[in-house]
Amino acid sequence: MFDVVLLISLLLLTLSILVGLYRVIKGPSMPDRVYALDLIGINMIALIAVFSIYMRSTAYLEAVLLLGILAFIGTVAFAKYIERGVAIERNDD
Amino acid sequence: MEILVSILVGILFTAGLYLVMARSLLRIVLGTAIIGHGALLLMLTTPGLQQGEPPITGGDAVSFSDPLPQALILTAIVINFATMGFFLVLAYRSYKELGTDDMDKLRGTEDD
Amino acid sequence: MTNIIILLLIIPLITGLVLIFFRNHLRLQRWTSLISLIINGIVAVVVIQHVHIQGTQTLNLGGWEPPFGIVIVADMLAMLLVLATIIVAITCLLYAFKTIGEERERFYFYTFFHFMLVGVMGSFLTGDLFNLFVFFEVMLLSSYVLISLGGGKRQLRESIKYVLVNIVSSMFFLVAIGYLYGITGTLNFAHMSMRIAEAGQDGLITTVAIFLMLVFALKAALLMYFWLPGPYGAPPMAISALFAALLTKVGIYAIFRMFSLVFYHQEGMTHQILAWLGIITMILGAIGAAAHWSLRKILAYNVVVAVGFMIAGFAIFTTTSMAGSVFYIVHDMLVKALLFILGGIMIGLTGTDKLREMSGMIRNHAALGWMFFIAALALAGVPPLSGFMGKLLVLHEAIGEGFYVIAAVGLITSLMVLYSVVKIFINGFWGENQLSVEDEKMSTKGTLLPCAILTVLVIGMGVGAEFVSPYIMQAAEVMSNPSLYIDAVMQITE
Amino acid sequence: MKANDVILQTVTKVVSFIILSFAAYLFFAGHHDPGGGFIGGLVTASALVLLFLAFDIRTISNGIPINYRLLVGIGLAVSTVTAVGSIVLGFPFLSHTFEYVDFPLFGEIELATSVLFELGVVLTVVGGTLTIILSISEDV
Amino acid sequence: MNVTTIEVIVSVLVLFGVILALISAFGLVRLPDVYTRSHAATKSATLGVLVTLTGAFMFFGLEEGFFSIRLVLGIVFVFLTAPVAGHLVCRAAYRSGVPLDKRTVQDDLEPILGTQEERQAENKERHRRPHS
Repeated sequence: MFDVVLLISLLLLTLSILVGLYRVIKGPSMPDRVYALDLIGINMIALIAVFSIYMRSTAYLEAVLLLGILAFIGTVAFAKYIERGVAIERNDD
Repeated sequence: MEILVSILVGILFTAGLYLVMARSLLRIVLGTAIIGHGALLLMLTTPGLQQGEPPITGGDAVSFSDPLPQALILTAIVINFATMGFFLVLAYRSYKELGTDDMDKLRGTEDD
Repeated sequence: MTNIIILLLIIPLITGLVLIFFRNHLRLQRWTSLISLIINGIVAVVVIQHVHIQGTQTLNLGGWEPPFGIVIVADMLAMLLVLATIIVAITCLLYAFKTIGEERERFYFYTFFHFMLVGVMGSFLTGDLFNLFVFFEVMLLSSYVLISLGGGKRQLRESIKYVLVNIVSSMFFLVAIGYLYGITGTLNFAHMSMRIAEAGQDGLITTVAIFLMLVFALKAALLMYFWLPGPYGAPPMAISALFAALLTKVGIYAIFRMFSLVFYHQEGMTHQILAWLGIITMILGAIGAAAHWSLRKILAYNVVVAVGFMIAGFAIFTTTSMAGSVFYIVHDMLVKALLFILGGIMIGLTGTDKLREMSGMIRNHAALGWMFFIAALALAGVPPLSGFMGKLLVLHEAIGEGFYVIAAVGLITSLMVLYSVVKIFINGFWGENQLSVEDEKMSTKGTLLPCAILTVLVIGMGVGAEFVSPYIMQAAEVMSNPSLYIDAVMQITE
Repeated sequence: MKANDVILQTVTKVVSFIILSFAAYLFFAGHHDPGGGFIGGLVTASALVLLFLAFDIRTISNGIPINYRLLVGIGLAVSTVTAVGSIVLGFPFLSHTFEYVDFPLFGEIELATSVLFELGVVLTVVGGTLTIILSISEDV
Repeated sequence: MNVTTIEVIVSVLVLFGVILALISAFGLVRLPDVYTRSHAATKSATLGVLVTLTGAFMFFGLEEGFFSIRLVLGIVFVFLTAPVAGHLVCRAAYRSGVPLDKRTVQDDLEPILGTQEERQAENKERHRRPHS
C-alpha cells in the first residue's frame, strides 16, 4: 500500500514536471520560462526525495541539496541577466 | 529497461547532431554537450543496467552493480567538462574577435 | 627498473607544472624545457635498450595486477615512437625559441607543449583502451590550446573547426569503448585480445572494430582528412610542425595496436577495408599536394599521403610489411617535422606562403635550400635516405603478397609527392633572387640548428639502416605475434 | 535607477556557508561514499559563483584575492607530488596508503594519502571553473 | 511507533506535498500573466517540496534511525532560497517590461519605474551596453 502511494506520487510529480515543460516551451516571455525551469528543478528535488523513500536508500540524498544549489544559482543568473543584461557585474566605478 | 534507455540515447544523439549542424556557434557548442551526454549514457547502458547495491557502501548485499562503468563515466565527465569549458571560451572569444557566430560567415577564404 | 617507464610521462608533466609558476621568466622557461626534454630522451634510450634485451616491460600503476588495474606497457613499437616524439619535440622547441613570440611564451606555451607530450607519449605507452582515450584527450586539450593560442582571426576560425571535429570524434570513441566493454567485459588490450580469441571474433565484434577504425581514421586523417589542411595551416609553423609530426601518428599507432593485437581474426574484412582506405587516402592526398600552390597546403596534404601509405603497408599484414610501416612512421615523424620547419623558415623569410611569389632564395640561403632538397628526396624515398627502407619493405611485400594496387599506387603517389615538393624547391630556391637580405622578414639565425639535427638524423637513419633495423624488426615481431605482448602484460611465464 | 540587491546579498551570505560546508562534506565522503574531489570542487566553485552573482567581480576579488589560473597549477602540482611520492618511496606510481589513527576527541579516524591527491583535484577544479566563468564574463 | 503508523504519516505528508506541487504546476499554466504565475511557482511549489522533504526526513529518521543532516540542510536551503529566486525573477520581469494582464486594476510601481514601454526601451538599452 505504502509503495503504491509512493508510485502515485512519483507519477504526479512527473506529470507536474511535464506541465512545467509546457510553460518552458510556450513562454511567452523570458521570466515565464525561468519560473517554469525553477519549478521543474524544485519538483525534481521532491522526485528524488520520494524516489529515495521508494528505494529505501539514503544514497540519493546528496542530490537533493545539489539540485537545490544548481536550481537557485541558475535562477539567480537568469534573473540578473534579464534585468541587467549581464549576469556577473564588474563594478568598475 | 535497456531498450528504453537506448531509445533515449538515440534521441540525444539525434538532437545533438541536429544542433551541431546548425549555423549558430552557440548551438554547436550545446549540440556537442548533448552528444556527450548521449555517449556517457550509452556507456552506462551497454554493459547492462544492473540491479544491486552500490559496490562500495553496501556491506552485506547479495548482488553488486559493476563499478567500472561508473568510474569510466566519471572520468569521461571530467574530460567532457574540461573540453566543453574550453570550447565555450573559444566560441565566446571568436564571437568577440570575429563579430559573428554564424558558421557560414566563418568559412573564410584562402587569402586572409 | 619498472618505475623508470613512468618517468617518461612524469618528467614532462612536472616540467609543464613547474613552468606555470615561472610565467614571466622566459629564459628560465626555455632552458628548463630543453633540459627536461634531453633528460627524457636519455631515459627513453635507456628503456629502449632494456626492452631490446629483455623484451616488453610493463608497470602496474598503484600495484594493481592487470586486468584490474591501469597498466603501462613499453614494447618496442611504443618506445620507438616515444623516442621519435622526443627528438621531434626537441627540434620543434629549438625552432620555437626563435619564432614563437614572447606573447605566446608568456601565455603558457611551454606548459601546454609539455602537456601535449604527456598525452602523446601516454597514448603510445598505455595498455588499456580507456586510458588511451584519456591520454588522447590530454593531448587534444593541449593541442586545442596550442592551436588557438594568441590567435588572430584566421587562427580562431580554423581552431573552431579543429576543436569541433575532434570533440565529435572523441564522443564516438566513447561510444565505441562502451560497446567494446559491453561485449568483452574488459578494457585491457591484452585481456580483450584473450577474450576475443577465446570466444571468436563474430560479426558484432567486427562491426565494433570497424566503428573504432572510423574513429581512429578521423583522428589520423585517414580518408577523413577534410579537416586537416585548414587547421594545420593556421597556427605558427613551430606548432604546425609538432602537430604534423605527432598528432596523426597517434591515431595511426592506435590503429596499429588495435588491429594487430585485438582484432586480428577477421583479416579478410577489417584489413581489406584498411588497405582500401589507405589507397584512397594516398591518391586523394597526392592529388591535393600536386594541385595546390600554397606552401602550407602542400605540406599539409603530404601528411595525408604518408598516413595512407603507412596504413596500406600495415594492412598487408605480414611481419616484413609491418616492419616497413614502422620504419616509415619513424621516418615520417622526423621528415615531416623537418619539412614543416623548413617551410616555416621560408614563409618567415618571404612573408608569404604562395609559391608563385617567392624565388631565388638559394643565393642567400644555400644551406636552407640543400636541406630542403634532402628532405624532399627522403620524403619521396630516394635510396640512401631514410624513406627508402620503409617504402622498399612495403612495396616488396605488396608485390609478394599480391597487393598490386598498393604497390602501384604507392609508386605513383611517391612520384606525385616528389613533384609537389620539388615544385616548392624550384619555385622557392631557383630563379631570380627577388629578396635582398635587408628585405627579409626574419633572420635564419638559430633556426637552422634544428633543421641540421633533423637532416643528420634523416640521412643517418637511411645510411645506418643496418643499425636501426633490429629494433624495427623487434617492434614488427611483437605486432605480428600478439602472444608476446599478452604474455608480457598478463605476466604469463612458460 | 540603480537596482539594489539587498535581499539576494543577505541570503547569499547565509547560503554560501551552507554550500561550502556541503562541499567539505562531499570532499571527505569521497573515500567510501558518493562524493570526492571533483564534485567537492564543483560545489565549492558554485558557492564562489553565487558570491560573484550576488555581489560583483571587484568586491569579491578584493575579499578573496586568489589568482585562479595559479590555483590550477597549484592543484595539479599537489596531485602530481602525491602520485610521484610513491615512486620516491619505492612503491609503484600512484600507490596510496592509509592508516587508522586515534584522535583524542573524534575517536578513530582513517587518514589516507589519496585525500591529498583529492585536495589537488579540488584546487584544480575550482581554479579551472572560475577561470572559465570569469574569462567569459570579464572582458565584455 | 510501529511501522505502519510511520508509513501512514509519511504517505500523508508525501501525497500532500505532491498534490501541492501538481496544483502549482497547473497554476503556472492556467494563470494569466507572469506576476500571478509567480505565486504558483514559488509559494505553493516551495511548500510542496518542503512537506515532501519532511516526509522523507521522518521516514529515514523514524523507520531506519538515520538522522540525515543532508536532508535538514536541503530543507533549510530550499526554504531560504526559493522565495529569493521568486523575488528576483519577478523583479526582473517588471523591470524588463513584461506586460501585466489586461484585467489588472492597479499598478503602484508605474509612477516610480515608468510605463511599460519606457521600461522595455530601457531594458533593451541595458542589454545593448551591458557595462554602462
